[in-house]
Amino acid sequence: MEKMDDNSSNGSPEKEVVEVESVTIRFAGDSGDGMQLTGDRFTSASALAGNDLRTFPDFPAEIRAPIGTLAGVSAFQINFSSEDIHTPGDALDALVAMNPAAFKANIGDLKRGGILIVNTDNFTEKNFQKAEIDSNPLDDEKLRGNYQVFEVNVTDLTRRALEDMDLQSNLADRCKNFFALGLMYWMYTRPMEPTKEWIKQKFGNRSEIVEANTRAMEAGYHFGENTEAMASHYIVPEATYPAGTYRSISGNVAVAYGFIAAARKLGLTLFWGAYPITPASDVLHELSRYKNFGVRTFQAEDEIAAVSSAIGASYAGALGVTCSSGPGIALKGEAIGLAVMTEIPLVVLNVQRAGPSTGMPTKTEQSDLLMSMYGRNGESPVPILAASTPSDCYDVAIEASRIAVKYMTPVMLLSDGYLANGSEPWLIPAEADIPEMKAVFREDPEGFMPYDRDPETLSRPWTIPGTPGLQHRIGGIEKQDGSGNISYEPENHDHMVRLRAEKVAGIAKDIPPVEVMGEDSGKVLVVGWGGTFGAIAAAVEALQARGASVSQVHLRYLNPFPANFEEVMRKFDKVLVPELNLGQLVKVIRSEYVIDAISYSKVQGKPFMVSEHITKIEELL
Amino acid sequence: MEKMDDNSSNGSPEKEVVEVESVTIRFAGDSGDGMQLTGDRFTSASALAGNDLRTFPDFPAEIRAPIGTLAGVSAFQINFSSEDIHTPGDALDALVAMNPAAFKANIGDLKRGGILIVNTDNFTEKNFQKAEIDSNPLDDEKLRGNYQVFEVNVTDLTRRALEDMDLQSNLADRCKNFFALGLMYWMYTRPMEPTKEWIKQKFGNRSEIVEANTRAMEAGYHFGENTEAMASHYIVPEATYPAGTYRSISGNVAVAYGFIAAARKLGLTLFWGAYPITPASDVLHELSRYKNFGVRTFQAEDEIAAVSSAIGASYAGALGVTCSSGPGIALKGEAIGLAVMTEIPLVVLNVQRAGPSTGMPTKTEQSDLLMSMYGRNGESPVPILAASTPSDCYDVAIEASRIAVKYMTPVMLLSDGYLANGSEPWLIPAEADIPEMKAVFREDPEGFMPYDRDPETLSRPWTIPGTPGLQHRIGGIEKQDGSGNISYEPENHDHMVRLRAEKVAGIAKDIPPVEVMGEDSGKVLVVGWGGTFGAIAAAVEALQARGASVSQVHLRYLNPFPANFEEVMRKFDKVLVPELNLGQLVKVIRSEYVIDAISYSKVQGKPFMVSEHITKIEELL
Amino acid sequence: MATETKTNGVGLKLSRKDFQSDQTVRWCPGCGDYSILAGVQKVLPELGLPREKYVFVGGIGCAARFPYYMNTYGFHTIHGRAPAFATGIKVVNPELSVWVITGDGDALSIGGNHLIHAMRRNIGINILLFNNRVYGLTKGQYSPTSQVGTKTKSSPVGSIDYPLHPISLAIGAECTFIARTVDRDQKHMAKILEMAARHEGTSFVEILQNCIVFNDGAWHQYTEKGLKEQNVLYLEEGQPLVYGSEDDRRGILINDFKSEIVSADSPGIAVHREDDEDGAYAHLLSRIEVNGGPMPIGIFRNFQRPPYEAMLEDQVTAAQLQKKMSVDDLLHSGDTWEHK
Amino acid sequence: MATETKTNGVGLKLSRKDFQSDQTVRWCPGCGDYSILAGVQKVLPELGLPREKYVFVGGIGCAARFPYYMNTYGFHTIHGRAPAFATGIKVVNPELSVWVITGDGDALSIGGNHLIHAMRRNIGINILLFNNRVYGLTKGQYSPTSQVGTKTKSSPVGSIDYPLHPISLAIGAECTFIARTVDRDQKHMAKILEMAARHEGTSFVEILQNCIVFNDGAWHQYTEKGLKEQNVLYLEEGQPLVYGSEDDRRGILINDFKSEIVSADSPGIAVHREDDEDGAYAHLLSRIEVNGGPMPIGIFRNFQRPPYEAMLEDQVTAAQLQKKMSVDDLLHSGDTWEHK
Ligand SMILES: Cc1ncc(C[n+]2csc(CCOP(=O)(O)OP(=O)(O)O)c2C)c(N)n1
Ligand SMILES: Cc1ncc(C[n+]2csc(CCOP(=O)(O)OP(=O)(O)O)c2C)c(N)n1
Ligand code: SF4
Ligand code: SF4
Ligand SMILES: [Mg+2]
Ligand SMILES: [Mg+2]
Repeated sequence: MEKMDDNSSNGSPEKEVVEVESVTIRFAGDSGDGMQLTGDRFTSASALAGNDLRTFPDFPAEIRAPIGTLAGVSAFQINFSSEDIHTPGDALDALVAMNPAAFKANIGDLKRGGILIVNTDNFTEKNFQKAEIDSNPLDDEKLRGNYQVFEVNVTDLTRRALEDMDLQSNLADRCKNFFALGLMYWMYTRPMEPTKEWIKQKFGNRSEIVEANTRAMEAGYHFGENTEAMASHYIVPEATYPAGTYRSISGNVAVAYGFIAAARKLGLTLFWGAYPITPASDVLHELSRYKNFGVRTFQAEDEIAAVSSAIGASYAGALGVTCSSGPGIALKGEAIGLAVMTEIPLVVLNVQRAGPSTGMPTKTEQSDLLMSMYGRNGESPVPILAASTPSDCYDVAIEASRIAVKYMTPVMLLSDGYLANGSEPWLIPAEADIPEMKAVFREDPEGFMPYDRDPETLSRPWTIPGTPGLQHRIGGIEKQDGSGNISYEPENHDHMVRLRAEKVAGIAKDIPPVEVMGEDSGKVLVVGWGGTFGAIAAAVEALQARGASVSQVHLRYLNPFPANFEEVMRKFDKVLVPELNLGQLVKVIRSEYVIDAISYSKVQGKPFMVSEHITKIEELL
Repeated sequence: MEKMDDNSSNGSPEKEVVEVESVTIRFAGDSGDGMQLTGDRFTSASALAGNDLRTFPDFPAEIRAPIGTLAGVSAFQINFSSEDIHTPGDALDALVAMNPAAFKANIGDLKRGGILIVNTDNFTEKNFQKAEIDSNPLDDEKLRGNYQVFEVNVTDLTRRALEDMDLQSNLADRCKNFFALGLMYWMYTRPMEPTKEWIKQKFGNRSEIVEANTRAMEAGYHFGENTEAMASHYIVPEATYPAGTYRSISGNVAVAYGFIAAARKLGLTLFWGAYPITPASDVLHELSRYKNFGVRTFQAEDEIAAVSSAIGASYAGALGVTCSSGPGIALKGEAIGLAVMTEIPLVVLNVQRAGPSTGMPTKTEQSDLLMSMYGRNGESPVPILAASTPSDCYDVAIEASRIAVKYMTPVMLLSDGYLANGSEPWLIPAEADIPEMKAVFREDPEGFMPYDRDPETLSRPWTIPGTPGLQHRIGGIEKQDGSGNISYEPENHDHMVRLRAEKVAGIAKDIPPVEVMGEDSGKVLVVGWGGTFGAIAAAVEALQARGASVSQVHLRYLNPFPANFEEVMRKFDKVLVPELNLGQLVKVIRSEYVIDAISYSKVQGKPFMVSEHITKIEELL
Repeated sequence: MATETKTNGVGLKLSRKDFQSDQTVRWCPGCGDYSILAGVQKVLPELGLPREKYVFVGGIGCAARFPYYMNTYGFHTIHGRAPAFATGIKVVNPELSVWVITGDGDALSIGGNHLIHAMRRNIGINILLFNNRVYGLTKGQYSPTSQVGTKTKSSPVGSIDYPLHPISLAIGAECTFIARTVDRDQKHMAKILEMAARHEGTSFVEILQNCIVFNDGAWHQYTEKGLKEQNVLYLEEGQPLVYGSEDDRRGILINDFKSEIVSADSPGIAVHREDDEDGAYAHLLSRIEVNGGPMPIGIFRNFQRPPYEAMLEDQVTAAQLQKKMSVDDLLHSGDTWEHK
Repeated sequence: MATETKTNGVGLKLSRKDFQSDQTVRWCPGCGDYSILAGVQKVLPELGLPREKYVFVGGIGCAARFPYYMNTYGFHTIHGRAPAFATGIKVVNPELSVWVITGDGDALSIGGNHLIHAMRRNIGINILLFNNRVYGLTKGQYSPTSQVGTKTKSSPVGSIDYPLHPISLAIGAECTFIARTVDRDQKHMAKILEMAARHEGTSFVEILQNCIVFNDGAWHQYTEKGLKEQNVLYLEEGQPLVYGSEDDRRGILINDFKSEIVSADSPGIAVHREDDEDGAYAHLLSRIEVNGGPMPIGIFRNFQRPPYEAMLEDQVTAAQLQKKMSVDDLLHSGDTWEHK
């Protein structure tokens, strides 16, 4: 393929349109290049085009790493399809690389024969150095053999498109992502209108920016249309969806909505005690916008104050929630133990990231399960739930709130960086669909005892300050069952330790059994939890389609396990547990059931690929 | 038996002396009654008498709970014997109860036919009320049927003995514990001389106190000698001991000595970062007295500062140790994760107490094992060691230091309230016996890389500030192996996570295999860890003596397990794991080896009794 | 704040006894905590709130067990974090009268950060710091208020940590009500506690408290007859800074940011004012005793600014008026599309 | 402290470049942190210590990554705890020159307690607080130094938390050296850093730093030509408190614990003195800007008292002289007995 410039592209736009089922593309550039925004817009356009889709934003830990370096590469991946899909895709059909660093960091994920679009204006000696590349990779003939390479002078073309606007060149250059977006819209036959609307709304008060971005996008689109180099483009038909109204949702927004919905349903004020930390901060940001729902967000001085204030809030009759990520959760253990002892409702949301220690803050991982189980002194059992997709974050937030309030217990809720920032289309549920639940405050002084128990749930009464006649005192010292008075009596302690465990274990009766996706017996059962759902499901479905004897169970409840879990596992020859850690769930399964479950572990700060699961499962079949 | 007063006791001291093998006695009274001191003195006298012995002090959480109440009862138990013993004893041969509350709280532990000595002066209506007793229990005929009851007006007799001394009555009354001590010295034929010496040394500058206490003790002794009511007394012959110099040692003192010894051996300054907490504070107190060994104790503002300062100290080339108990350890998780990531030597000593939350601070428990394993975000493996007897605390402190320094890793060291305060005779080891170990600071700039590894230990070089030419930077973000530079590279992270796990797992090659006490195959293997050692050993030995097929393994290393552990377990039909928690070690064994080990759990804030183990093991035989 | 005492709508006048719980008090006999408990139990009936509106929040320590002994709502939490728990409680229900009871270790050692953050936010809670200059509950280590050279179990040759001075720190953290009183002076305590309770925003009272077991006599100069007359400087709004026994009255002269002790009839004796928003004067007062002068007790500083919870309520109310939304509205916000 | 720069015994004069590490600096282009880095790298060669004697300790935050860029020993620790790590380092090796680099969130939010405890102990470390009034690394939430009403992602309708003022707090915590400087004023910064480094005990320097991405212009009044002349008050020992442009010189009059802005030629303008051990004057200075006056930069307070590590060394040395012991002696201390 020849080097192109825009003069060469006067041909008529009579181009072949190829229909395809699924496409995975990735925009990659410097942190300052606006790749996340570009990806978001492409996602929105694809949603409106009726595709099923999943996204995977991936950005650096630095606010603005040095321009042009590998550390500064920011990428956004989207998989869109006319069929049901579960993941943002494994290998890429198309890669847009805005500079050499983005090229270098991402080229390995492009399929053979895939489309590579590079912004040649950035392929300069200086940038090769920054990207630690010896020579211009575009000069490498092998590249052209492996991929469909389109060299586009994006910066220059964008500048030209805006030439007559008299903008600072710096501003013109900042529109080049819209050029790339326009080009991809043409490539995948998406309408530009909704994005134009969005640009207007977003930059409404700065008309020159509206115009510049719009023009840049159109220039990109028309470039695709006109350049001879691009002979064909693609269309991904609408997916068949259950009827209804949809939106795109990320895990962090979904979880925020879930807590608002739960608090409404319960008739409680939502109190959110949090200290900022990546990747959990966005939940705080989202919720701080909903004071109109009575939400009180409290940006605490640290994570310990955050959890303590949330416990105080619940004690006073609110739905107290605290949210953080790994290192911040580690700090909360002591206070969570107090909530266990005083039996106060609390949800602790952990948006997990790669550890240990500071680790890789913007990268995903599932390595806090065992800390959730055991990261407190003494015997301090808590229910643990995990979300499996971005939209599932909404449902688990509601369910965690239900359990916390019904059982007067802290609940650990696990999300992760992948779910938090990834998005998918969501058939918007109705408020009326929220499961039944209620918060009851004890008000009757007759026979009141703070540690009196509901015989069914083993829960104690929630009795909030301000209630006349029910003054009482609680605390973290062991207490007599019933009266709640301090007690150092040996038998009472034994009784209470077992009772607290029993209360949590008893939740198994109140949660749905695990559902087997596929045959309910066979060779391999793949057991997963959390954000690995999509990739496992895609792999299992693919193998099932080929007739393999493999089924899937995905756990929402990690403590207690659903009542039928053991029985389900015993019907398979092998149990495989893929996790983005060194094998944490598998440890619990093995110890609980003495089943020789097999761990499949990946700890790279990024999600599994579907193909990895397929390979692993095939090994066991 | 008749109510006695001292006038009745003019008879000649021609009393029967009965030789017995082992005796367990308990002094119980109000917190203000000086029972701990009494117990300590009796212990010392018994040690000098050449008995083997174990002690168990048990005191309330309050500094001074209201006088006469159950909450205020303080007790001290000692088992002394002419044979090897392992525990402070199960049921009591003799109980001294200084008031009704002490009577009520302890009478249940007295053997049928055992000796009960009560201070009748305190058996008043008011004290019955405080102890929540309806009527005078001494009036109950059954009592006399079950025990040898001696009613002694201790307070009155003490006052009379000091009558001519013109003391404030308050001071005279405070000597009544010495009367009780004297009586028990007579009862068990112990010489008073060493205690007289001790009184002189202790109260040397207040001669009236010296005289009052001495006289009170003599009065008690002579009361025993003279009263007709006490027809016989006992002698426990010397035990046969390996030759050498002995002392009595408690776990908290032993552990302090162990760290001093380790630091000396390593040629390092011992830095102790701690924040006071029961039952760990005494280690800080002990060490703060040894500035002459160069020990730097730092009473930090909280537990996080304590561990952080200790990590800073190790970073700068000291042996950094931090010490706390459950709730305080929970706070240290995040910082320990940093030590894992930066691979800095650190020992974290946890003197466990009953949890969760504040729990029962003065009571013992083993419920922090899983927190030690998993109480940190991300995959952050650390070696874990546990002490099994008070004197063993010395050895494990040395061993933990050795591992921390050799493998550049934080080490969790578990003790508990029972070991911390309990004591036993100790054949004093020599400094020359300390195992070989050394601390090497990297000084050679040639080819220096901060994460270069020793191929055998996988340990990185310890390179301390001040070393010319080796300036480098470390931190909690994931790092490239070798260079130690920040790296977000997926494969590197996976490599590093596994490498850190492998480094810790590799310690298995450097520790002794587990030793089986008894036959190395059979019906039941009892696997224990920590402070349960003595009771399990006593039970297993007793059953072995009766020919039962039972053996014992007691683990010092809980992570990694010794290399032969699985093999050893597989040679038994059943593996029983007794623990003072809900079954924490058993969880790890089951998940590690998929062995259906059986948990035997007691969570009462107090140690197992030998008889409990015997019953449980017999069930399985 | 309601001014009439109501329980279930029935007006009734409460007494000290009404605020005593059924729990046996477990402090050492002779501990200064007893008098503070009595003082609080005597003041609350004067405040006109029913019992159920009070919440006492303790951290961990001898002092922090205080909530058990009050017939109100009580929460014995964890070490050092009581101000954070209290913040959550107050934010959720600003009508409650929330009291934090804390010791010098609980408040200033492990809990120092929560203390200063509660103060700077001006959250409407009352913080009583029982300062006995020692860790009582853990049996007698030196604390952040112990003087240099204090010999304890953990400092056998004397502590080397310079102490924190709670009042100076509170000024640095911009607390809006700062006072000091003494366990042994019930009348003074009552007055201060009442003022503290009525203050909107954070009120902070350091109470000099005797730990009879581990630090007996730490404040004897200021509590014992014959000594206190010479050593206590009562701060009274609008009154000159004078103190001392009848025959040896002295006064404080302030000049160029230094205080000086002079005879009470010297000219220019400083006159006390509580409304010192800048805090420099109050800060100087807090150093008088540190420099070997008398111990000022009373209100160091007292000024108004809107408390945190009130500003939060305002924001919530404004948002609710401005934009009513259902959960359905929320879920449908942003871009949506239809599938048929 | 050694005054000659030695590495492996070879005397050599170091330059700024010698203190630059091989790591790519990863702050945003235009971030104020760059100038502070340059400032520090320029000052260290003046101090006469070899590179290996320096340890830079960071918490977490943009600022706290500073240690990576220094060719010295560096430890990037965890959020808020840097002063505690630094304390351990200094205690073990008092010969090291230990620097804590921290941000307003790291130092004052999560780390407030360690900060005040380091200060009150007077541990011999240098603490540089880069105050940009925002959480930079976590992308722009308001911080404990943000002014009320600050709109950020976590405070969309404006923050309601009153800010902490680092200098006021440091006075409350009795820090012995307290100063403020500005990222954009290299000359002033150099002077202050050198003084801080030479101070024994804790030295604390607040550096006004611009976060170009999340809080651009927070300090423009004090850094931009044309503005700073009017708004910065330079504190100089023995010099009157005057500031302002040539044609509008003003001065600070202090009267009865209140400051007032008057024309520079008015009588009675206050004269600066660093040696304010009581702290009331320094405290008042720290309020001038809060009350809408100019921003004082320079040394607020500077006095001597023995640092923690020195007192500890003294105790250790005394103990070692007094009672030499072997481990064998230790193990045999107390009651022992023999078995044959
Ligand atoms: C996390 C944690 N660390 C340490 C302790 C142990 N502890 C309990 S109270 C206390 C200090 C008490 O001192 P202070 O606050 O002055 O109260 P006082 O007992 O003197 O009234 C300490 C260190 C604890 N309970 N929890
Ligand atoms: C325990 C913990 N909590 C929260 C975070 C997230 N976090 C990192 S830096 C930071 C605040 C940074 O603000 P500041 O100290 O002002 O530094 P700046 O980035 O502005 O220089 C936060 C909240 C963390 N890394 N660790
Ligand atoms: S130890 Fe001290 S503070 Fe605690 S209850 Fe006893 S006297 Fe009071
Ligand atoms: S976010 Fe702000 S403080 Fe952080 S590097 Fe960028 S400009 Fe500097
Ligand atoms: Mg105290
Ligand atoms: Mg900042």
